Amino acid sequence: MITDSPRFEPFSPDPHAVISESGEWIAPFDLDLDDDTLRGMYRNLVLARLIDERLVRLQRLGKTSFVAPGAGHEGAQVGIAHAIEIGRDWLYPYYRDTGLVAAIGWPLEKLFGQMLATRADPARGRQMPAHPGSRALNVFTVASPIASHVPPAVGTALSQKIAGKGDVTVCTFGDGATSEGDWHAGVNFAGAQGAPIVFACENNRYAISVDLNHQTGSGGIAAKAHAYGMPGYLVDGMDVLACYYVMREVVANAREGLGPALVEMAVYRYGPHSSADDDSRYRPAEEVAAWRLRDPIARLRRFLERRSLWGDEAEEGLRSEIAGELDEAVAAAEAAGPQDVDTLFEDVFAELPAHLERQRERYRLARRAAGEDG
Amino acid sequence: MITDSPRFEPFSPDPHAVISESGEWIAPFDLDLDDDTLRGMYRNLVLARLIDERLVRLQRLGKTSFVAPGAGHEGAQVGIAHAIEIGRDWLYPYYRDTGLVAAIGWPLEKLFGQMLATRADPARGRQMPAHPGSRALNVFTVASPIASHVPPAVGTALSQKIAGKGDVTVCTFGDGATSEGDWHAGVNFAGAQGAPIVFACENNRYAISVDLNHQTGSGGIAAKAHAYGMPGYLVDGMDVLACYYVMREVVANAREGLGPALVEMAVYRYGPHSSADDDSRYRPAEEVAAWRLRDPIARLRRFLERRSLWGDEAEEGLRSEIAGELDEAVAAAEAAGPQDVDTLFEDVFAELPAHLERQRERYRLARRAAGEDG
Amino acid sequence: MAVQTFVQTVARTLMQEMRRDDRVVVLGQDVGKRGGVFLATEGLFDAFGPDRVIDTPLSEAAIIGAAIGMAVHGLRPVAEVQFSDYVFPGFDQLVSQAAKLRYRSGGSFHAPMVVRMPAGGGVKGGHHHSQNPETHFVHTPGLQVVYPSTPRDAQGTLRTAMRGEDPVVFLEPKRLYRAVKEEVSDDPDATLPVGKGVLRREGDDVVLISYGASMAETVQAAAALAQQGIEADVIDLRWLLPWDEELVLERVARVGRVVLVSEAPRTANLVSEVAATIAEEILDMLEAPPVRVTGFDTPYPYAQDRAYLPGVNRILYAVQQVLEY
Amino acid sequence: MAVQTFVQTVARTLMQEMRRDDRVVVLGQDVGKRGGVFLATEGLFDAFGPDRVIDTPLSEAAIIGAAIGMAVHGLRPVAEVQFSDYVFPGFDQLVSQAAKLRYRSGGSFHAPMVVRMPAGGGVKGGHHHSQNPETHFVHTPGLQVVYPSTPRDAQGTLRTAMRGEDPVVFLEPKRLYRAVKEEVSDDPDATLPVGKGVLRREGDDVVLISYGASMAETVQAAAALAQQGIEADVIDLRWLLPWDEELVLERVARVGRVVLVSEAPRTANLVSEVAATIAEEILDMLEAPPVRVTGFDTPYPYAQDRAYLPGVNRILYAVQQVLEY
Ligand SMILES: Cc1ncc(C[n+]2csc(CCOP(=O)(O)OP(=O)(O)O)c2C)c(N)n1
Ligand SMILES: Cc1ncc(C[n+]2csc(CCOP(=O)(O)OP(=O)(O)O)c2C)c(N)n1
Ligand SMILES: [Mg+2]
Ligand SMILES: [Mg+2]
Repeated sequence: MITDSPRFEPFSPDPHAVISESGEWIAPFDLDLDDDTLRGMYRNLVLARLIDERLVRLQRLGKTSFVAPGAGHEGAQVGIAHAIEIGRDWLYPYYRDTGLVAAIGWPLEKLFGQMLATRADPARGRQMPAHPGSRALNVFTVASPIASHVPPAVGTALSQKIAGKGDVTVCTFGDGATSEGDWHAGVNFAGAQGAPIVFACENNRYAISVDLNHQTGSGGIAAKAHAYGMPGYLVDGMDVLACYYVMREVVANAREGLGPALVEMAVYRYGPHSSADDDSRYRPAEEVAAWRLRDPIARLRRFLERRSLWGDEAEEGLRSEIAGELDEAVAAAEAAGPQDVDTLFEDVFAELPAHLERQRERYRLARRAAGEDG
Repeated sequence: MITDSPRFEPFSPDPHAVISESGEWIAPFDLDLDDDTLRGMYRNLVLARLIDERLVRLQRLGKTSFVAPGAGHEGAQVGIAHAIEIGRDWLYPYYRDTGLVAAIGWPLEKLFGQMLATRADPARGRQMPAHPGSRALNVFTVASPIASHVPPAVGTALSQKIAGKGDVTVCTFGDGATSEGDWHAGVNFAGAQGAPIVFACENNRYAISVDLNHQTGSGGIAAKAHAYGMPGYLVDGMDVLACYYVMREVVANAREGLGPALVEMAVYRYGPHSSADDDSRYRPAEEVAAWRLRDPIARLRRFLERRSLWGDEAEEGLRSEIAGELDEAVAAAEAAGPQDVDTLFEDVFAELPAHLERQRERYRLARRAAGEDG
Repeated sequence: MAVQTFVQTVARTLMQEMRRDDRVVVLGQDVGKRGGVFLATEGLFDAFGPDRVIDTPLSEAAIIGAAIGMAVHGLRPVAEVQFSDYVFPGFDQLVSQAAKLRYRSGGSFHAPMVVRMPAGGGVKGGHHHSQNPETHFVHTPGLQVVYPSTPRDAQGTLRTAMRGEDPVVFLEPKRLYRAVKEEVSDDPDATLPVGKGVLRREGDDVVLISYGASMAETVQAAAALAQQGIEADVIDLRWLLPWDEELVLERVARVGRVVLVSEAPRTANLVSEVAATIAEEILDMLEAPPVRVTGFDTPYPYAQDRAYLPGVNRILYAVQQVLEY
Repeated sequence: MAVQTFVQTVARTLMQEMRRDDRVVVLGQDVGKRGGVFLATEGLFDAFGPDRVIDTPLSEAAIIGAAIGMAVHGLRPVAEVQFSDYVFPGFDQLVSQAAKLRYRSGGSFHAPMVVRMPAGGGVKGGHHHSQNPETHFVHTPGLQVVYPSTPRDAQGTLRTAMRGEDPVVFLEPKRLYRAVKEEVSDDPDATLPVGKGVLRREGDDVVLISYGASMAETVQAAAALAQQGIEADVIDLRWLLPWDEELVLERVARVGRVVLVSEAPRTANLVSEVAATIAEEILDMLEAPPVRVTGFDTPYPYAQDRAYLPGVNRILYAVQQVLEY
């Protein structure tokens, strides 16, 4: 049962967890989620993992140029997705959050359209893969410069505060992002104004090859909340329910006007930083293997199995169902076809200014002169 | 007596002080400074105050274009000056630190030369008043963009660490500076690397008109050290001896390889932000009056008087001595004469490149054509 | 018609627009109680309170970045950067976020916002209170850039900027803040078109092109020339991106001689672009080389504050060169 | 003579200079154990350890700023910004501190340092991994700027930059990192002079001017022209600030026709400056307008990665215009 009083301590030395590695409920409060919700969370975890695997395959086939694998982050991402009001609250995710945008229901055709930069991409193929965004779902389109979305996220939260309707913003990022000046600038402004925003760090202890101890002297991320006068929570990011419950609490607090919070979710990325990376250069295989044993999907499955909510059959059904959805989505995204060359001149401003019109025209002439299409 | 064990607790709720408002020694350790040193500190406090007053007068006379009054900050600045090894350690001060550079013995003729932008300025009149710097004394020339000196200060400290000679860097700034991204970037890097640097904040609770609660949600500055894994100390900045002792301790720690620290000195600026400001627009006169009662000069004087180290006669002598020095320094600075116009093209690069030579030449021709000198 | 200085016009236009549209918010350092260090936001805090006139922490990234997120969410923020020299800690927010948002999101999001900043030298501020950073903005696709030189133009362009759908960098010539008073329009909807410059004076002997603070010296130079019987066409670009290619090419083609004035550093200055465009488009109409009079390629010096500027004498010298060619 | 790719040359030149001068340190994101995301610092960490090859936090302001403070204190830092698109969070350190330090301190302090950054498009990176920010640097007095296009030039200019006394922004054309191998010098002191460009090819019909990544297409265009019997002079500017005005004016005056190529956005591009200078200095020698072929004034698109670039066809089209004029 949810109460108004905080259930989680900020600045705890150990990460908050609500289910054990073996799948037991270990929280000092009662589970208040119905079975369908729990199965829905599980589905989202598996969906995220399978999208990830599909993307890696598409990249190897040369169909997409870049992948930022999310495997190992699903617990954090799905926990966040279930803690917000979709379509009401705002999300400012980062490039590794494919599992998050899938979990809030961003249509898979668009998701793969973005990855393949076809006409199925609502962003018209303008950005690299792994840069989702949705006006309809209030998902601010991901940008590559690390932490550059943090001050804008705070602006949206300030706007929500002014509007006074109790809407909140959730802004996610990695551990490395916390070193950027823009991260500090944004989080500090939120603290000074008591903006309704939750900063959620998916701390996988590496920024590409740079480990956490080269990133900061603070040991962890939650402690940084002290600098801004807000509570900082450390959560076991491999425990999707812990992520969900902590997020639910801080989102509720922000909604009620109690101000921002920083949540550190201890996760791990199983794969390389991206399809362009070779992580064996900087981290031991044993470390990866040890974290894989703590898999968030396996953990929730154990929890569900203990409650007889899941089994091999359900698992098989789910996986083939999702695989079918992915097949369809990829096919639809591909079928949408490539972006038109001339769209490259659009959306710079609300209206096409004369100088861009001239540049477009001249480019057409040059193409024509060279016997190219157009 | 100095011991190796820390004498001051980091993150104390109340500011550290070693002498009371009425001038009593209240520290739990023995004073270990000789009388001359104490009188020297007092002299530096008065020197700082009198320079300040002189500058305000020069500005009103139209002899300088800008003043950033330091009155109320002298305790912090003189405390810092006495805690470092001058000429060995490095200082990265900010524009309000006139009292600091005077206290480490920067020649007054140069100081006023900088203020008046005459040839007595080692920086050749290139910057606004209140931007001191000295190669000989390892004082990195002040720049106007707030906090932009913090990452360079960390670089110097890293270089000192690599050199391994136990030299340290002290970097000062105001409370407002802590909101800048560059401040965070620098302090975080220092924390990650354990660089031998002390960050000293002269917290006067205002950044021009913006008060501390609009600046940050953290209530104070020392707590921000948590974010970087370094100790943060809160000190009564109106107690010069407390500033000195805390600085001495953290400088010694940095020298020994124990890493960086953040020191918050609670001060107040009696005057407006600068000669261009009108502080009555944003703060009550009573607040200013209340802080003036806590004056660091009066406080040390009471302490000295209790020990019979000071009296009216000494005070009069000191003030007229300093006044004479200031007269001389101002006169010498003025006598040095204005900067030559053509120096405007120098010091962009080590050597004058062809394009600047052409620009200089063309400018000479234009001046000649207009019947101007040159 | 009210007679106002430049800075008063900024404050009053902000006041009017905030009354007209409650989505407008103002944010920046000292814009609240203090009314801005130049008083460009004077009176707003008392009129609209802390929700709509926000004193921010000392971080340009926070100011510009928050403005983006506000604009995305439906507000119409006007951010102030205290001096244009201090835009650089917030430059990434302008370049990586504001400028590219509409493009990179395929139009899903856009940021209708204005970033105001006092610019230019001649105020004894040294290089960190005197720079003219417009090149950095005009070279960043996705930003509109305005740099008016008179109260009337400030009124019209600021309104246009605030009512537009794109991020606009609005530069204000601080040394002209209080230099002149002029009548401004009483029409609460008086706007000026995007991308249009204006002829300040007409003449057949030479075209002078400038914008922002340097317009003052350019107009003075034209007056001095008139005394010698030389009639100059004077173009105030006013909007720097898009800039008024049509007006420039038309006038320069007619006259055949042109001097371009800007107080930003010379290399890759906006007037380099204008000169290059003139050479590319109407080479055959030129009777003399397009000569540029600019700030020097040095940081802005304190002691030689005025010497750095393209003053009247340097403009006249260039005109003489162009006429004698 | 060793045959090396561009990126190998960078790594090996760094290695040689670090051996030669123990004041040289390298810092940046992933430059240590990882050897850089492009392997431009491969081997350095093993050879020199964590004191001289420093993996930094994810902050370009920390990287560039710390390099300044190290340089001031006597080291010779080479900082890496992982992509030139990510220089903007550290841009203030470059503009406000590095560029102005010698000037503002009257020569009391200076910062001999190099900031390396892979730049340019054609790698399917979208606008945040493809930009060419050189205009921002050449417009900032106090910075030297280099953008070589071949392994040999990279070797010589990087050494010159590292041994110089000024802050240098060193741009590396990432799409050419592994595109060609060429022989580089074995002379451990092989340097190239500051501010000097180079003629890649000689011809009398038209001068092509470019630099950095676009040199590849420019040289290809020249080859295609040669097949049609048109002989192009090809200038690789290589040093962008100071740029080689002497070489450019001499060759363009001789030929009278010029096409300028740069993949940065068009408005206020470095080639705008070059074109404006040509028009200002040698107008009468021109037989056709100086035509610029540049990146478009849009953010860099992902889907039309190659279309954005000034490719061979666009260069040929411009040459045809200039020749038919
Ligand atoms: C401003 C900026 N600098 C550098 C990069 C290059 N880069 C991309 S991802 C990354 C590491 C990010 O690490 P972290 O924030 O921990 O997120 P993770 O990838 O581990 O989820 C870096 C350095 C960038 N995208 N933006
Ligand atoms: C990057 C930057 N932004 C804005 C300014 C304008 N400015 C000068 S001083 C100041 C306030 C600084 O306050 P604080 O750091 O508390 O120092 P104090 O003046 O109180 O000693 C501001 C906003 C600046 N110099 N640099
Ligand atoms: Mg990480
Ligand atoms: Mg202050």
